[in-house]
Amino acid sequence: MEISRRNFFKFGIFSGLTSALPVWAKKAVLTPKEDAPPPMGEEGFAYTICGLCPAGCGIRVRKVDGHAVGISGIPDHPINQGGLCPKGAASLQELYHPDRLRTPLLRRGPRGSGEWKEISWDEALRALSEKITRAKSGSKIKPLAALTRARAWDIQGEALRGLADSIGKDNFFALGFPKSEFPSDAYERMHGSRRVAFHMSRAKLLVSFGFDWLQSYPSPVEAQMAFAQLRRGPSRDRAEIVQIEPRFSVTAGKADQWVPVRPGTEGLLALILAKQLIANETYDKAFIHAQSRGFEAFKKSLDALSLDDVSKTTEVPEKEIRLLAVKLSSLKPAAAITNRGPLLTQMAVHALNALLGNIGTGGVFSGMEGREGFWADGLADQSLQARPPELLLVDRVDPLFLSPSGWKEIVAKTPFVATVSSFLNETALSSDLVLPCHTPLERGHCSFHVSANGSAVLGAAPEAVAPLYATKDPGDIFLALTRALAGTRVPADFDSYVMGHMKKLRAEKMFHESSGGKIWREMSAAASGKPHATRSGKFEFDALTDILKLQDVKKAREDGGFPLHLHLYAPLAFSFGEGAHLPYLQSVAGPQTQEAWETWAEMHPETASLPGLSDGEAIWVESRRGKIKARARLSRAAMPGVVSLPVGLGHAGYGRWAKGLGSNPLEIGEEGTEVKLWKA
Amino acid sequence: MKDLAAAVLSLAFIGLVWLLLAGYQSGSKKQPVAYNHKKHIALGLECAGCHTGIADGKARGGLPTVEVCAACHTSDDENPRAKAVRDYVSANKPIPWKKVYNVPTHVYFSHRRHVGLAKLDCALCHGDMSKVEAPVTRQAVTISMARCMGCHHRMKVTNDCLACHK
Amino acid sequence: MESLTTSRNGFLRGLLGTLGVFLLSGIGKAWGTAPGDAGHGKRPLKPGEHRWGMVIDLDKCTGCGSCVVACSTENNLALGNPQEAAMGRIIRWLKILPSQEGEFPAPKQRLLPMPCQQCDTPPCTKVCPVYATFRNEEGIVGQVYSRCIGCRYCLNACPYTCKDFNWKAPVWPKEMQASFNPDVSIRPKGVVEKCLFCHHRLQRAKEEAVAEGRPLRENDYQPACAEICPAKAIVFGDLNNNDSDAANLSKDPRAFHLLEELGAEPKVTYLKEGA
Amino acid sequence: MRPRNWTFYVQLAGFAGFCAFAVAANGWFVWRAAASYRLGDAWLPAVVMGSIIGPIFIILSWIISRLFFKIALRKTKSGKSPAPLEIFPEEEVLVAPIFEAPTGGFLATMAVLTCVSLWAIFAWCYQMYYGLAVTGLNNPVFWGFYITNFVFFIGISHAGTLISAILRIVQAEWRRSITRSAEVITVLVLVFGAGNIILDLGRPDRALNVFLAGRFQSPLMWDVCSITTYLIGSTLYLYLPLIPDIAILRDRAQGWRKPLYELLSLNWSGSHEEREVLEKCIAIMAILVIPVAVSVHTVVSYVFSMTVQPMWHSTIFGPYFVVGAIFSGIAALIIAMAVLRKGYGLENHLRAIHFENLGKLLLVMCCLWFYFTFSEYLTTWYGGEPEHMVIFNLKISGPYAPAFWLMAVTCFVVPFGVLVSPLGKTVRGTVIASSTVIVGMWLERFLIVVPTLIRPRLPYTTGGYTPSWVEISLFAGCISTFVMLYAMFTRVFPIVSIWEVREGKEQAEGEVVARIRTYFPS
Repeated sequence: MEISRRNFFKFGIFSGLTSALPVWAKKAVLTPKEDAPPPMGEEGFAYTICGLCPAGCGIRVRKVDGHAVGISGIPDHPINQGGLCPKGAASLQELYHPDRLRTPLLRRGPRGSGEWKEISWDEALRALSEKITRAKSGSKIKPLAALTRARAWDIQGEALRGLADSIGKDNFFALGFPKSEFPSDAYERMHGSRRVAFHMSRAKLLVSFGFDWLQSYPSPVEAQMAFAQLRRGPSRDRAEIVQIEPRFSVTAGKADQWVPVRPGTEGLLALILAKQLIANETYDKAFIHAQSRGFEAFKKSLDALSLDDVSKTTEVPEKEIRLLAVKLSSLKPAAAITNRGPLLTQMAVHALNALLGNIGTGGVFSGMEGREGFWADGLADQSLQARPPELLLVDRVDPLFLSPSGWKEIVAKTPFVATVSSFLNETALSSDLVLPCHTPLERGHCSFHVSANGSAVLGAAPEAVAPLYATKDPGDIFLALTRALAGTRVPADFDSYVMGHMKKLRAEKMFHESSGGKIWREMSAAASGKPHATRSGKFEFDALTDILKLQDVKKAREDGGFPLHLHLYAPLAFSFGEGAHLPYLQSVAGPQTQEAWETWAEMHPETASLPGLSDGEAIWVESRRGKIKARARLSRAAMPGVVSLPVGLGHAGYGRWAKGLGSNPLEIGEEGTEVKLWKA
Repeated sequence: MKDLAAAVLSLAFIGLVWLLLAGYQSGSKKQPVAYNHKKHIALGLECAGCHTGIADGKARGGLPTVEVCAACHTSDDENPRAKAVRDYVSANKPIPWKKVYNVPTHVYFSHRRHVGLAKLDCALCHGDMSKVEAPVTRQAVTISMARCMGCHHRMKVTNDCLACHK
Repeated sequence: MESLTTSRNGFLRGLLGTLGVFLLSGIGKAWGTAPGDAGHGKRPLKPGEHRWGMVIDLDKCTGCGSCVVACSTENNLALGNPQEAAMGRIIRWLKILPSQEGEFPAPKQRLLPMPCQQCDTPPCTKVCPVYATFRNEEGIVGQVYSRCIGCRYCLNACPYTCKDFNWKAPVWPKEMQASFNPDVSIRPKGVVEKCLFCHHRLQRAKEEAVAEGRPLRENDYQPACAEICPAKAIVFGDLNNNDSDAANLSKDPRAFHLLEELGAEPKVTYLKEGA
Repeated sequence: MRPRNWTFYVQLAGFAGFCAFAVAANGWFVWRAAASYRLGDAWLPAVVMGSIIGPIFIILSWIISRLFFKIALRKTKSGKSPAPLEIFPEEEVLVAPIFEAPTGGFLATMAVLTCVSLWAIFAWCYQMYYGLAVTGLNNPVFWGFYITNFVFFIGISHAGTLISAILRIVQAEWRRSITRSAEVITVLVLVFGAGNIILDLGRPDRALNVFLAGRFQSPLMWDVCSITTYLIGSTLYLYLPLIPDIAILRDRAQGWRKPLYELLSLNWSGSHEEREVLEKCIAIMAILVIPVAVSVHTVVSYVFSMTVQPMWHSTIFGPYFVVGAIFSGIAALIIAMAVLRKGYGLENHLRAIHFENLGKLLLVMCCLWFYFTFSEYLTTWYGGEPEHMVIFNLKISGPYAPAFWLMAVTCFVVPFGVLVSPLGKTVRGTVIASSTVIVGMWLERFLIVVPTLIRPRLPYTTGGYTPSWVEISLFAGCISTFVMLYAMFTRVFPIVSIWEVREGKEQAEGEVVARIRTYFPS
């Protein structure tokens, strides 16, 4: 309103002085410039798949004049039914992030110095293919190792696997975030295959062992939808949720019962619960008799465990363990879930599911069709540490951040490291060549995903927004490299490669042609049926029994000057360890601490054992491997003796909002490491 | 001593007056092509003919694109005064019209709602352009909040602040 | 905004009656209608008029924060940085409010999404000296950014502390300005801003309804938070329309309002967690 | 009739201008009431305030018309210029600061004060450019230093009018030499009170929206109106007794002072009729300005008590703030008088008895203030409402405990102790008491504004407030500019009212004796 500015000067208090101000002062000081309004040109929607995590939700991008200005879920898409998780809602910020990489970068100074030379795409690809051919002709058995993000099958992964296969064998690895993955190691040893689907909303009782599934589930939206179904699903009564975890997490807060347990001892608790079920004869005898093997050996191996030993180690009162065993057997169907933690925990929890007998058609666990995804087999860093490759190609994953202990060594020993990434993250910083790739909204999608209601879905969608900079689709990069190395067997460009693959999938009748909206097709074989693919066709306890014999389960922890236990978790905003580079996600990172924007350490006031430590003070958290800085957040609800730190912060790069913010607890240890605190 | 005070006072006064005038939306804009509304309207052209997309709210009250002019001003039209527009048409370069009516960024105004749906006559807000011969340099009728609210009040349409302030 | 029929009668009756009667009735009427709004005091809204309200089911809500991010993207909220976070100056129209009770080993926690409660007698519009904040005819508490003088009285008067203030001009990198939602203006420095129930979406819905010559349907108009909630915990609708989900759920036995005893009559209803 | 020289035209313009302003003000109230009525907003507050403040302006313009017609246009008998008014030898010390050159010390302090003021102006432009982010304010502590200073300065402004008006009505003869120094404090400090509101605004360039779109439902509007009225009223109340003194100065001044004094003295000749008119006007103003002053600080307290925030929303705030205002006002007056006494050697006029009497008033207000504070905190504590108790504990035992107990000491313990003891009779004693009271009262305002905002009702985890350099320099700037303006005033006008003291010496005894006789049965 023009009036107010002019009149202010007319009656202004020190009109003599300010009226002599030059024009710029008037403009700059008082009136923010009203820049020209954005042209309200044509407006429309683009439909695509969200690529920020393996879930594969369907997103609808609102575009005005070619800019993406709004984002929401596709209402009838089977995976997310219109909803989105915070990362999906913030994907516009990744697309228009100011610190995105725009041209290929060749390292100039020493590694990690951050001095780059901007080179053209041809130069970059030519240099890389020369390096690969020279590595191939070299003496080493493993010339190239390709590392990608653990996720469901997608076309870009397929192109990278094609490139890796054309150069050598078993040089294709995946790196995931174990805390946000299903216990696929247990599935493999007990069912013979990883392809096991879990239908959370069918459970009447859900017991989670150390798995903060509301915040770090493999498909975050599915977790939120399933929770709503469990609590207020139509035509069913309210399910009960028990959370067994060292930290009073968001899931523990929403659960009906929180069982605090010492970090790393969830598996032990599962075993003693199994023993109780067997002792009370309340396990599903039909399933054990008909569809399982090695039960008797497993039962005998449990004899060594005693209730009060386990109760002392896990710090869970005996009475509560007994009550939990009764509850497990009374509320049917009960499900026990965990994430991809230690192997013993995974198998113990899954053995519990076998005892509860809800595996198979219609049960809570069932088989799953569709293409095998790219899952980390957990051996990548050991095998590569033993024999580091000539050349390491890293595709959109940040090993130096996610598991610094193993990968720092591998990267150091690898002569040439090339990274495909949209941002300059830790791995890109210490690599020799960085190839900027499209962000998910600029990429074409063709990928398999499993939805909560058990139907597997093929998502196939064109790019939502035209690429902003001279970046390339990761699939394009890998195809170009394969073409340069392995001659002409590969199609001319990436789009025809995608079309070719779609034709092949259609030929294998993998999906119904007609079903699905614009961008997805229902898989023909729904996720159902018995998941057992073992040689005996049955559920096998043997692997678990063998491990039980080896480990002396009851050894108490020795103190050694580090009295406290470290507990790590990934808040939903930084799920899979990614997301710190988006400011809107920083705001929802710690719902309990509200606008943290830094690494906070949750603990009980007595735990701190630092005289006079007050809430909000800066502290050092130190383990045998190093120390990091954090802000103490004292809460009487926290479990004494446990220090909980969020994973996802503490980047050395990754854009202006993540760089130098907070610290990365993965550098000083993992779940259950002993730490001590002192004031900063 | 006295003249110093007088100097300071007069300086302050002049500064004040200049500031008041500087605050005005002064200055007229110079159009690249001397377009004569009167002549074209006399030929029977409608507003929406050149200002395309008004009724369905496409462009924000779009200024005519060069294709619209090209429809009539083809190369074989010799009228000397229309030479300027012919250059643009032949070069197929968009004509850089200077916008005179700028909706402020904090105001929501939809031509579709007013022209497309409410079927209001363009002259209601933009004044009777059929009498304007000279190229447009200033708003024929200055559009102000009071004017919009007055019309809304007369037409018994909502005067809720949120209707226009976004 | 039609003027007040009742207060005019009160005024006329007052004039005709004795000065005493006039003072008593006049003061009662005018001051009575005063608190809370510009427009509609206590009189029932005319049929056909909407009264937008929201129901948040805390038993379904998981505190994931999608609503916070969707609201920020939709309304071009300031990005924020660590310094602002330390000072508590980050502008989020919808915040997740954490509250914990009890101690280890059986604590209780509630994560409550906190938009503006769009009160029917808002304590904030009562105190605005320049008419910048008000309750409009459809029950949404508006905020006009071009008139607000930044005195921040409404921020102090609001018992829910759910309004925000622009302490400095928003800083937007040039690249990110491409993702601005053109329907929502960028607030300048020094003004108060608040959740308007995504009023620009109501404008669009009304325009579509008028273009198609039909009345406004139930979920033509959904704010960004209700649209994106993965657990479908946020239900939005017209409280005047009895068969809308929002109206029914707001009468659910589990329903409660925040700080009900203060008489602000918020239109955001929460459903208690639990059976 | 009077020669039509330039002073006449300027005075005519001044008179016409004020009448126009008075009419415009009434018109404005009607316009705002109509606007509110048309929008269905609360229209009665506008009518109520209009019906109070409108007539006040009419009365003020009537008084100015009396001045203009009865004094400015007084018929001079046949061209004989009136005899120049003389200044008695003992009054030389009063006019010394005006006619003699300023001493080195004075100029030094002026220089220092100017630097502080310029630094404050820089700080304000800095804040205008970068926005309020440069201050310590944040969510949820939206108000802090500026609003505390606003209440503090408005509080001090009660020194003048209330004390000098009451003493004038009560005909306490000892008021004669201190009324003007009190009234000058009021006028000058009011400017900084209202100024702090402008400092606090997020968009000061839109400050005029308050007049263009004023809405009387908001207590801030009540503030704006009552403070403006009080400013105009107390300026006039300062000017009226000043006229005879300016006339005395006019007959001796040279250089730039001569035209100024001629203009302001409304060619006062000291005749009997003129004196009668002036006495009547001053009497009316004295009666008029007291309710306005009381209303100002009540309305300032309404800004807080009208909200529902804990420890703001309480009925005691009205009188509590007025008592606090008078309390800090008297303290400010005592300090100012002590500085003037020392600076200009006015021991003969500002005598120990003045300090003693003001000390007694200060003691009364100190007890009254303690009574109000005690009853407010007792009520809050005894009631024990959770939200209130959170704020209560913040002050009594929380982070604000030191400030709270310092306030208790400086506002009650020290002043009460000093004023009750014989020390309280001396100038030094009352000055010590007053300076602690000033500090204490600033703390009291701070402890009313900030703690309530630190802990909102809902469990937000943010909330903490430390003022930044911008806020502190603007506070220092306000004080330094006030002292500078006050010193400049003493250089242009006599700080002690010459004619009132003279009148007091001549007729006071007779009048007082007559009056005393009426007290007892004849």
